[in-house]
Amino acid sequence: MTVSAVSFDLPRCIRRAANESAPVDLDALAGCLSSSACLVTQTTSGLIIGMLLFLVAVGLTLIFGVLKVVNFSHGAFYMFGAYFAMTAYQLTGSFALAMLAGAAGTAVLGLIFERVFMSRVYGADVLMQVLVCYAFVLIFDDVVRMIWGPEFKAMGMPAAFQVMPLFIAGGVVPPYYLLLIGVALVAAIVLGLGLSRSRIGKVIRAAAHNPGMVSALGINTGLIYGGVFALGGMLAGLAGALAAPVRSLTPGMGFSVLIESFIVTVIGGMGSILGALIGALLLGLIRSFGSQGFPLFVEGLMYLFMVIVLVSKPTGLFGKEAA
Amino acid sequence: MSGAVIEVADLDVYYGTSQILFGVGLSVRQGETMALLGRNGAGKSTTMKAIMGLAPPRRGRVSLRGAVISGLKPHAIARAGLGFVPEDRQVFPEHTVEDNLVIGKKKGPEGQDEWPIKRIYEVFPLLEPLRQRIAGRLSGGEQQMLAIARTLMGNPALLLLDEPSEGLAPIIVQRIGELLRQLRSLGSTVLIAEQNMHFCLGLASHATVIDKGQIVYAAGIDELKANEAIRRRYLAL
Amino acid sequence: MTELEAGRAQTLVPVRSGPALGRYRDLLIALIAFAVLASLPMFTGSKALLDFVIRCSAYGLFATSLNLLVGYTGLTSFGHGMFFGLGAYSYGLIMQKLNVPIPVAFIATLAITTVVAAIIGAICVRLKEIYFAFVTLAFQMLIHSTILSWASFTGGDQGLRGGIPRPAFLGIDLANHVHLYVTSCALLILGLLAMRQIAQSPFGYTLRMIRDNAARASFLGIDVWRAKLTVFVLAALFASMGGMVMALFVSGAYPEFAYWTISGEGIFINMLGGVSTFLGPMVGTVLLLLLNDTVTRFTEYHGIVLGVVILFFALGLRKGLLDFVAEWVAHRRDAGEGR
Amino acid sequence: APWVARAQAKTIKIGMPTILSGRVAQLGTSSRNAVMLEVEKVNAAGGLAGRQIEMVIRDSKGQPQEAARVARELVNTDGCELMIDAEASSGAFAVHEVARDLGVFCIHTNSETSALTADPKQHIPNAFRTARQGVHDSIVGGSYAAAIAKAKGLKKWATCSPDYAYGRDTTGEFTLYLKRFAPDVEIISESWPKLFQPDYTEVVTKILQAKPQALYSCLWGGDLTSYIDQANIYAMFGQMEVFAVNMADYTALTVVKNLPKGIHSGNRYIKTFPATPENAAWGDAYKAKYNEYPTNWSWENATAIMLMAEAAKKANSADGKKIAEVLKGLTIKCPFGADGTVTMRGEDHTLVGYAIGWGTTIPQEPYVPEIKAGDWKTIFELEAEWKKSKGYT
Amino acid sequence: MLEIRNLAKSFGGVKATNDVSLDFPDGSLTAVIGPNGAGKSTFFNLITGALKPDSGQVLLDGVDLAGRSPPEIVRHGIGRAFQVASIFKSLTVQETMLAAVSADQRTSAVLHKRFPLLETRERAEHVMELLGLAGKRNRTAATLSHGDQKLLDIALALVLEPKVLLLDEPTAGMGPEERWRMIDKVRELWETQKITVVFIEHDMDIVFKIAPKIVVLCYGRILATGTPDEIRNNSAVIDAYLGTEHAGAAA
Ligand SMILES: Nc1ncnc2c1ncn2[C@@H]1O[C@H](COP(=O)(O)OP(=O)(O)OP(=O)(O)O)[C@@H](O)[C@H]1O
Ligand SMILES: Nc1ncnc2c1ncn2[C@@H]1O[C@H](COP(=O)(O)OP(=O)(O)OP(=O)(O)O)[C@@H](O)[C@H]1O
Ligand SMILES: [Mg+2]
Ligand SMILES: [Mg+2]
Repeated sequence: MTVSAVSFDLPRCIRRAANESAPVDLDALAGCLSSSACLVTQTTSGLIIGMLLFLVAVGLTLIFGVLKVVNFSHGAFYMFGAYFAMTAYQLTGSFALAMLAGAAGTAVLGLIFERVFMSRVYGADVLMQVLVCYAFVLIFDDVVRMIWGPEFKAMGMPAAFQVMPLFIAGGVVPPYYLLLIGVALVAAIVLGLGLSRSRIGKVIRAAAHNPGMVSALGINTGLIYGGVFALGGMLAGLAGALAAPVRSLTPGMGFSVLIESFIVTVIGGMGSILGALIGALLLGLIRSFGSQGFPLFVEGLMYLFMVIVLVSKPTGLFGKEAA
Repeated sequence: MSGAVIEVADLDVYYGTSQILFGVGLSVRQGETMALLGRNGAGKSTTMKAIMGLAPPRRGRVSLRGAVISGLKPHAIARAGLGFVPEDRQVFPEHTVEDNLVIGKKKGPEGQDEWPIKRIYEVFPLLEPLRQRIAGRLSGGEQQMLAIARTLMGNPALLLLDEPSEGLAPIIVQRIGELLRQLRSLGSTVLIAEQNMHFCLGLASHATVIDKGQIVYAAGIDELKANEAIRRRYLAL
Repeated sequence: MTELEAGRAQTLVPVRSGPALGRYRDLLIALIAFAVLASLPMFTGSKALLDFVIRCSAYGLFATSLNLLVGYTGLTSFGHGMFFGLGAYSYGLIMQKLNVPIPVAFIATLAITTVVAAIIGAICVRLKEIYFAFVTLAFQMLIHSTILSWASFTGGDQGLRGGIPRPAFLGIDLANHVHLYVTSCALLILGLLAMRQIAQSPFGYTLRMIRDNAARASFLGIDVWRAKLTVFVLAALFASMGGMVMALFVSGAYPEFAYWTISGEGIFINMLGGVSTFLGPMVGTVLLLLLNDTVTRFTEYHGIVLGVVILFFALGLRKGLLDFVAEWVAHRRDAGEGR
Repeated sequence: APWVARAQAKTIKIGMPTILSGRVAQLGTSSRNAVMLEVEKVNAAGGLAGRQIEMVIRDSKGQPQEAARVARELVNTDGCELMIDAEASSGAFAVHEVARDLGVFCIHTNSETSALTADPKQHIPNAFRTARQGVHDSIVGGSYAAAIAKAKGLKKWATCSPDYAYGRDTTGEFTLYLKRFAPDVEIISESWPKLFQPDYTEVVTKILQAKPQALYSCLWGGDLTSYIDQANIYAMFGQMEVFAVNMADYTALTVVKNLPKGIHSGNRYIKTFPATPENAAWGDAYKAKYNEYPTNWSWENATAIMLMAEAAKKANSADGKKIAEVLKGLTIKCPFGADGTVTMRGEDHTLVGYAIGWGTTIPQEPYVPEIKAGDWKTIFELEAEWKKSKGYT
Repeated sequence: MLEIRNLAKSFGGVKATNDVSLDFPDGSLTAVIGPNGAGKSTFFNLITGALKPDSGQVLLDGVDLAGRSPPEIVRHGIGRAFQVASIFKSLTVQETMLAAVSADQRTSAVLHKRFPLLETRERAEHVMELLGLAGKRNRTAATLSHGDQKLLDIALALVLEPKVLLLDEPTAGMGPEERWRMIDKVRELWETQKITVVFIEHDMDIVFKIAPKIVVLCYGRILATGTPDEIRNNSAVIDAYLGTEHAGAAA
């Protein structure tokens, strides 16, 4: 145990001293870093955590990038995605349909949410928008409670994925997570290229800055906004659907995911797809290696990391200074 | 009035609770270059924004070749053939120059595509070397050129130009003047608000004078030049 | 320009009415308000009403201080609640561990808040807009995690247990409900008066300039960073005061006081009441607490009810209640003058 | 009209702040359900010393300051004379302060934190606890686990518990007693996921890396089911013995889709333990009425009403002070008692004698077919020792 | 005296200011002209601290200000107005002026008194009168027309009573009348207050009429300096900037 490690987490030390157990476990971390099996496994688990986080966060960053809306209701879309998927799975027994239901259902929800509600507060104070989102967090949680009940639920892992995990280069990877990583990567590539290369991507980013001018150039901004929200909602919903087999479903489940997604988008730079990807992966790695070295301070590590990033780069890793 | 490309009648426009335009009416015919003149704060920009649907009028009507367009969303109005260059330029600051142009790209109302990017660079040679530059970091004048070029990319049938010469070097102003004259000779219709009288009077075929939100005078350009009273009173010339 | 700003201009007290006058007027209003509040126990035996006012004091101080940042300076903090929590905990811990008179703990807490806010602020105020919002949030979560993990000192997730002592001081016995009530009112009125003075001082106008156009302000010779830091610390002090009132009320301190939901509620209160009027946050506080207390009596689906009410404000009025009223009055006046 | 006034005078209001919204709403709801079930019975039998009970149940959202406010409001505005505090730990401490301030009779039904009643500093004459006490659980769990450890030679243990007071204390006490009964056990890895953490991947892989022979966890509810689902796809349950104290609760048992066989768990509420007709009948009645099984919180709240009713009968009064007097040391018949009775211990106002035991899971009803009951004599001995070590006695 | 020594600034590959050295004696009036993108605004930004120069010196009365922060530079007496009006949207004209005076009098951090401080009034009033903004004193800045916003921006610079005043296209967006009123004001100020004025301008009528000395920038370098007549007839300037209309005898 080094001196810096002790001062790093003083409160824990005091508490743990009573229980005679180490606040930081640098030996474990060092042990893990020097064992290739551990290194591979923890890296892949970081990747897994990161990729799912990315799917949620990318919608958030997209919506912020385009509409400058800090979408506090994003977690609710994740929640709805999970519930839709679970219900569809129970009704049809088909995993594919469940994923579709999660994604499509939330896309529609996103569209309605934007067109009917959010679109009315674009001119107003930014915080007014946050408020509308917040209202929907409250409403959505209660709606889920009314429809599905207050108890937590589980969707269950489809039989096809109830198989032994794969051993890749000494690390352990469940096949289900391979699927998850694949989906997230595809989303990252499609979105990343789509937004930077295509005209529609450029238009979307321009509409973010100056909707009046964009519409004066003959572009239907309402359509774009609705579309972006639907896309963002869909990504969150898809993430929720993909998470449903391995996470418990409960009203308010979107909340913790939302907070982590915010950390990811802020670290990566609000509005940057690449940033969201890198941010999510970094966070995943912090979690997976942090749990080795600082089992009691993983959460704190994430916030600390966020502060450090923002202090050294005030707009996140890939964020642009507002012009 | 028959033959009018755009006809504005009885516009009342408010910002919040204060009324800015009072029954403004004007019309521009095919091929005309109409100058909208008036002092600072007279309501020129507001008139243009009202026509574009950016400051929706509370009363009155705007029609384009007989079809009412007031009440439409700005994008629908733009698609109907109006192209607008705002006074404060409003380039997309995080995009490159070329991206700005690409975003402005659209076919004209009759499907015409007269402004390929190549032609834009011919008309604005200064923009060509700046293609990959971030628009927000351009100089004021460079941004002004970009704003005009971007609107031309949309092949408008009617151009609304709000102070296009502001902040431009004389040599560029001269070039834009030539461009507008060229457009006119091609039959384009232009409504232009200007403070640079020298530039404007040399360009326009007709003029409408607005003061305190009301139209006070409308005539051919030569008539205006001859009418010293009006020039003194409203244009300080 | 948004309508909001247009409206604000009209609701400003014309400069002509004279600064000194404004000050005496505020003082008078404060005195009357205090007199009314303080005499309330003489007319009603309802302890619940007094409880309600005490909670309004705590949240009102907090929300109004947040408005110094959000409304006046344009600094949206998502982590202002950390100072509410800091106030509650510092005060509670000092009282529990050190056995000092209440005013001493009070002042010591303010001193601690100043130091902590200055350090955190120095880092945060360099950042802009949404990043500022989130870095404050991160600090709040760090403080929250610290409270949770330093269980031997703070009681961890179960909070400061065993009650906070309330020894009498100069005949004021805060264990007595009415004394506690009057003290809370006094703190609220004093706090509001002080914040009002800040808002109407030259510094208050410096803040408005920074909100509108920080770059331009710096070309007038204003040290933007310093001004932001100053208001950050000042706002933290009043938030901390709110936290202390809360700790006095519940005779404890809980990690929830430092959780980001408190900051969220603060923002929410501000938006409900209005950020362009000084008393907006106060109105929002009363509104939210009233809403919360009544709705929870009747349904456990208060989320839906609250959500719909928020939507009414956000989509219907598009501004806080007091802002809306102020504008409406201004329009009426304008219309009257026009005739 | 006079008869109305008389009828009102006869009813007695019992206030109950609990958590009806948010992540643990299910538990609050199940508390309310159980209370209502018992209150109906009491009212049908004539009420509390002749006064009909009217429950006033409010949501605290799980926030301590709300719990405190609601508790005050229940007494000050709604005129509740008695209180059932169905809050989780920090809320319970907040309500405890209100009870201290206002002197109202109060039974804490859900907070398992030992200190709430064990610590004499917390003690007030008007507050009691029917919730199971953490240290009891740990003693039973520790001795059960130690026996298996010795039998199967499980020396290398890992723990994985939520990072908050309940998780830390329970885990600490469990390992304390585990090591006491099986001294050669060694804890080789600890994981402390956050409460309500959605993703346990890094925790699962960390445990797999450590290669323990057994794992202890006091995760509960949705966190536990998530954890099981996520550990399952890493095939973790085949690689070690798992001791999850909160598994044998219907909220978890009925939800997990692929419940692994052979997880060791303490009982929470399960209608087959104690295996008495009374207990089964109670569970079935609850299920019949609410179409779901009771939770751990359910029986704790039901017990509170049972105790109040019995005490009021003995005291022949519904007055809180008198009930409190009688309640000290009171033993009543109760479906949840290890021997058919439970006792409110007089010295520290905490419930003892309730059914407590451990068993292993199967994936279908009755889920935990055999439960080995804990021995209350041992519990009392070790609890006394524990109290001394904490300086409580 | 303001002396610029070897000032340089580049953005990526673009040398926006390329080794510029110039003297602006006390009480001088100089116009800076040049094609769009020549580096005129950048030149001002370097002097006022909005940008940090890569190298070079900005000496005001012998004190090197290069690289210092805007507030510091303002306090040394270099005030500026912006090409695009930079104002405080939600303040009224009068509040803007009063707050600016407060800033100049170092009372902008005062907490214990009410705004506005008595001693700020006279100066604010004076400048509002001077620029004809007095009638609009209670208008919120955002509701002013384009031209009035520019006036307000300049008023902000003037009210600080700077030693050196830098105006970036002060008349852009103004009508002919306001334009001349504005420029007359500037000249009057220059004459009465004996301040050093440097202004960027694209209106050649104005430049040639009032500026005794003209500096022409082009691609970050000084293309020419001289009197109006010299500039008007400089063929390089005609090619790069003036075009045929304003050239030579045209005026
Ligand atoms: N957003 C706004 N809110 C309120 N009033 C406004 C707003 N924008 C402009 N005005 C007012 O409307 C009137 C007309 O303004 P407008 O911009 O149309 O004038 P203009 O003729 O274009 O002037 P300029 O030549 O200065 O550009 C002015 O009195 C101005 O103060
Ligand atoms: N922050 C910046 N980043 C990158 N390039 C910049 C930046 N600021 C200015 N430039 C570039 O430097 C050059 C000089 O710009 P500047 O604004 O100084 O021109 P100017 O002479 O003021 O032109 P105008 O008369 O059109 O306002 C331009 O090519 C511009 O694109
Ligand atoms: Mg205009
Ligand atoms: Mg410039």
